[in-house]
Amino acid sequence: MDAVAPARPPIDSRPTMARRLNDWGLLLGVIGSIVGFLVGWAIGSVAIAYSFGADNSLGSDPGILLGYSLSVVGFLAGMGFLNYPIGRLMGRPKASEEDNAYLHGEGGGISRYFRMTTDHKVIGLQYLVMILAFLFIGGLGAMFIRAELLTPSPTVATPQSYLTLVGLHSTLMIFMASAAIIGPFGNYFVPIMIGSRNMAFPRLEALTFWLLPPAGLILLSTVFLGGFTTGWTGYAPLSDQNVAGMDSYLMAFALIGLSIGLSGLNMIATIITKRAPGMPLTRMPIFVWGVFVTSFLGLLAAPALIGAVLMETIDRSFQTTFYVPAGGGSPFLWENLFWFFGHPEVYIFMIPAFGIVMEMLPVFTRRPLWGYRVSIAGMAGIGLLSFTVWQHHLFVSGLAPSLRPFYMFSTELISVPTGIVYLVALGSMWRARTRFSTPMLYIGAFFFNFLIGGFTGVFLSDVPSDFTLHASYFVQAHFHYTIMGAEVFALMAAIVYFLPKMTGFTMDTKLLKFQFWAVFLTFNGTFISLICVGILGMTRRTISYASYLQPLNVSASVFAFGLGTSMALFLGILIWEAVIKRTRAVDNPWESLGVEWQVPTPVPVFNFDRVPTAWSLPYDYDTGKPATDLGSVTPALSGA
Amino acid sequence: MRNRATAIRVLIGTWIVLAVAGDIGLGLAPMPPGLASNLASDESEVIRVLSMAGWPIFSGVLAGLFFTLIINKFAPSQSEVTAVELRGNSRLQATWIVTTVVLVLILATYGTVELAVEEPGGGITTVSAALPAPTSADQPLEVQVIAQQWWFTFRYPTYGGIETAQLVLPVGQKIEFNVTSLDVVHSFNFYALGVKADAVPLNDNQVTVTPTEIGTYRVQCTELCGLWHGNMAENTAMVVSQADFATWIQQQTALDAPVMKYLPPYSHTYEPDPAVYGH
Amino acid sequence: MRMRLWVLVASLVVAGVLVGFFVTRFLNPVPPTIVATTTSNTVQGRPVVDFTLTTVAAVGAEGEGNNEHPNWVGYLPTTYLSVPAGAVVHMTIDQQDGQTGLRNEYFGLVRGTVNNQMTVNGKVMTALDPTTAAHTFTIPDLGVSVPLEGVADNAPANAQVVVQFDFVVPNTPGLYRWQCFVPCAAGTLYGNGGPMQTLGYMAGELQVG
Amino acid sequence: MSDVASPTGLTDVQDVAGGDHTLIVSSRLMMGANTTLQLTFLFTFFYLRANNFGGMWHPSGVSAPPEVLALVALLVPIVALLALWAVSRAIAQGTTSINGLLWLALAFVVLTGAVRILMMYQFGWDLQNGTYIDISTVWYGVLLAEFIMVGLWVLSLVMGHIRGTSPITAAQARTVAEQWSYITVVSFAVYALTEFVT
Repeated sequence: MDAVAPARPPIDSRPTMARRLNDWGLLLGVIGSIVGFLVGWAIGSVAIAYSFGADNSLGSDPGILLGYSLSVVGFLAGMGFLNYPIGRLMGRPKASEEDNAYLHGEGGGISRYFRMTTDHKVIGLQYLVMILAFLFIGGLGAMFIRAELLTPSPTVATPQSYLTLVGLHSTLMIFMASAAIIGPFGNYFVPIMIGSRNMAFPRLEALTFWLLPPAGLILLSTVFLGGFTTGWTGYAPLSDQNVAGMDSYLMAFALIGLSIGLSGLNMIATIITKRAPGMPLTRMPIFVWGVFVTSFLGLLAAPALIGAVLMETIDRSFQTTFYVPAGGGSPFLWENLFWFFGHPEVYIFMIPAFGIVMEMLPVFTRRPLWGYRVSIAGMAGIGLLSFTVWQHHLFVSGLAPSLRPFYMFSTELISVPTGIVYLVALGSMWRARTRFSTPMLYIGAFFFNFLIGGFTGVFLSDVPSDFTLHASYFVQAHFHYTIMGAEVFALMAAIVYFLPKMTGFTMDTKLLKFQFWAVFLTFNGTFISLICVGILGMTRRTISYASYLQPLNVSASVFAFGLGTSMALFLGILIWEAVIKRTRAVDNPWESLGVEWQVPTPVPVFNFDRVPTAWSLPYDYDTGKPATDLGSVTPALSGA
Repeated sequence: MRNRATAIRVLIGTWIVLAVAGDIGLGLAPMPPGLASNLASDESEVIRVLSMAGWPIFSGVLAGLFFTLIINKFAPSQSEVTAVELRGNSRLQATWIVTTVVLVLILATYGTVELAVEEPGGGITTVSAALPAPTSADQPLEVQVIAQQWWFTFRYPTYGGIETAQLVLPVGQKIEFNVTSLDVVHSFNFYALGVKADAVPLNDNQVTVTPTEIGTYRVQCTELCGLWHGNMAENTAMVVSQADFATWIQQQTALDAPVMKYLPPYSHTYEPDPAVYGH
Repeated sequence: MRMRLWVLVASLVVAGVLVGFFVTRFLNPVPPTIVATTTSNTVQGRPVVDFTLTTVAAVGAEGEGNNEHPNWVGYLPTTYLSVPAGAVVHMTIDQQDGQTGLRNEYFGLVRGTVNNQMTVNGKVMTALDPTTAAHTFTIPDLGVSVPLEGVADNAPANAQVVVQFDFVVPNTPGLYRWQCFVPCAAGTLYGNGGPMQTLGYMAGELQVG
Repeated sequence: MSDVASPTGLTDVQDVAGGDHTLIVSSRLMMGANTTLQLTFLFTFFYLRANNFGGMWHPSGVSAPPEVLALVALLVPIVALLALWAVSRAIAQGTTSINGLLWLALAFVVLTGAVRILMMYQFGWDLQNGTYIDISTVWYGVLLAEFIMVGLWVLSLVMGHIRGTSPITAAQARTVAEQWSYITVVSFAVYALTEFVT
């Protein structure tokens, strides 16, 4: 199966002590995290009891926060992330090439998916699993929310747990969305697409993934600390008021911010310095461009979040008053800092989705990507503008009314580079004999949903209409159309499209086509109902609502249950076909010209035995010329 | 080829029909939030204009997208396309970008004009003492909205600064809401009047509006403010005639008599008394 | 294949257990509800029911609701009350907490009770000096709001203020939230945290009918 | 770009080694991210100062930080900075005997951490006494953390070089010097801000 002879002779199989520990890393990590939490919790509580004499110091914020921090450190230490830095600090000799290769997953079987591995392909699959876990746990929350909103007064949940439910759903989904495309597919395919044998910082890449599981668990652990009632925006000073459950939110969000920033750094460094000779920036696949732009957003936006969260934790732990008006602080400070991160964040969701959709489109239209350069300009423009619009979240906050025209204008300006994406899609499909394979269906739905998302955005960017629609279900439906309707549909398309390459198995069955129509119709049914509810004045995050809104809410709920079922069906097909039944996929089922489809399946541990230096764009479907020539290892390209 | 041309004509025809029909519908349909105040009718007008402007573009893009996807099934194009054409067309791209920019400019100018015509809110003013009752309808009647976890109360500085739990407004009278909060961030939303203003502690958020329809309405909190956020809504806000308003004010003054001596002097923001509330 | 199937089934079971735990223990914990003691006498044909609540600075272990926070201020025995529809509720509150002071002085006014008045230690009052308030008993949707005077600092140990008032609940069944409007932990901001935002301490629900 | 010829004339290469280039690029990127963080605190500083609700920006007139110690805490990193640049210069010129310089740099790096910890200890501020104190404390804390992180990097480089396991390369010396200078400059700016813009 493995057509490529590794660049070095294979490593000896005698496991050293280090490798044994590495194999048991996950277990050690769990132990380390528990120990770390207890130690930090004890230290923090004792310190608090000593300095403030708080009688309930066991539930005190410093104790919880220190416990969380040390548990993360303990987890990473157990996973073996500290071996390298400590070794360098003590000036130990660098690890042997064999140990590095082992760490890279060479020779490791299934077990390398459950330990710290520096192989970007393993990390991509780990990301995929984690993303799906976040997606479906958060989706379960959505089901509970819709069940609650069947009636105008509390039934399924108490007001308290309902708000925590909303917070968990939204925050988990934000975690999911901020890595949904760039995590699995960026990590897996960017090095292959640019002809590199690995990432610039493989250990850092592993770290950015292994920060996610602690973040998710810490966030979920809020139910043991009384939950938090602020939703995912965590507005101060309500967050100052909350019980210790708030600390879970802050800690988890800080970890995610760290992960976003570090993966951005890693991606940029990889794309700039690890491209194969013969691949200038202007010959990179469009998806790599999307990841490139996104990484800058992540790198430059995440620090703002980390700073804001840091001040909030200090507010809670030591009663400083950054966000407390009575103490000289200001709630507007949090709103500004948070949305300065928060708006680039939503384009951290979207730009990789644009990229991967434009990457897949030519394969199904059998046409070159129409307007490669202008689409790059479009994504870069979105990235630049996204830093200048954050106050459109604050139109009704009473903050700086004189600035509203500017933010209205900059917000509406973003529709120009976004429109370019549609132009490119139209151009690529024009006069093309499009193949309606399953991924193409999801791509069509992507453009349909995002069009609605964009046009609802116009109403929100215009200040007078925003006064009616702000903080209503209209907003909620708007960003569900962009994030779920566009990004998650792109995610599903990408899973169906890339699964044969990532696992060697296919999930493309007749049932999947049915699943597409089910998810498409129920999704639109749900959120069109919610658009109407919002226009009629239903506000977000309320467990009780005016009774005249009940019929629309019931329809939204019923459609939402259908949506949940069809999403579960997607997961079911994925697990059944790819994990249980293991339906073998043919090589290059979509007859793509991309280099990622020419390397053998499964991809060799170091991708290429020798990196080709002659590259062109992988979209020459008129000439059928592949992106590059891998020589003998290239399997003959069927069709095209 | 001919059959493709027909298809394109059919497409354009359908699109025109769709756009016109849709716009007529949008033009006639009642638009939220209704006409209960000058602000509300202004906002519903904006929503109407935006949707009427947006619908043709929306349906056009959609029709174009799916036309390109479908037509080649039954009417494949025979014309030869050069490799260059396949990879882009700078003139077309430029036209598209210019068009969208122009659309955005029109949109932004329209919104800005709307803002200039009717500034719906925001801004912090200096603290003012109790005001004399307004003598004319266009002289604003100041009403303070005090948000606290988890109820709105209202103060009428022009009537001795009485505080009430129910919001009652005289019809046809220009109202100046001064929205503030005592603890966390709330948002005061009088949907029918098209009023939405965040209530931020130690901040005074002003909205000016003239209610035009007598009726009973709902006010609610639209910014997540904690446990009872979902219940922080009143269905008892009323817009009444001037006469009814006068009698209501008298009743409230009588009801408030016992507590008046305890109420703080009217102010646009209320700082907590550090002597009582240190933290 | 079989092994993989078993793994799948096992993980599904684990997921189900976790979800079940979440739903039963966190999502909707069924709170203990105390029912009003009905009396024989009626007012204008309406049945009169009695309630006796106690407000304490720290619920200790007695908090029937959830005594995870024994040092939190709260109403005892619990804050989930149930009365028959259309009844006249004769409420007696033994107020044992100290004086905190109202954030919004307006809540010093007695509203929505019979004759808009209350009886404090046998003395009829229509308003309370906001600085002496410890808590309020307020049902916003019924317009009922009664300030509860706090025990003076110089008062002898285990002294208490007995507040009594009557209010009428609607004839139609319904669920009404009630709460306290005094930031009765420390400070305007943190005072509205913890107990004020946790059902069973300073927040509760009144089931009518 | 339909037909491409290989620029090198080769048809393929063994590997793409990012190496020094990667290190330098990512160090610059790190500075970019760090700049956003510093701008966040700068924004906070001026926002709270302009906000000054209830005169709670700077109620107690404490001037921070204690002058003498603060000046020392500014000068010590400069010595480390000069030493680091000297190291990078020496390596660039191919000098091999740089252990003395390395020890010097390491000593002053450690001293920097010590002095700044002592300074923050000397503040003796009541955190609940105004937002000026809050933001200053957080900012000095973050700077301290960054000094420590770069300091650990210096330590690892020195250890690797002294023990001969991984001799320090020109790129490493240069990037670490750049990072240290960046933080030093920021610390000057923060000092000026907290000292004169109270």
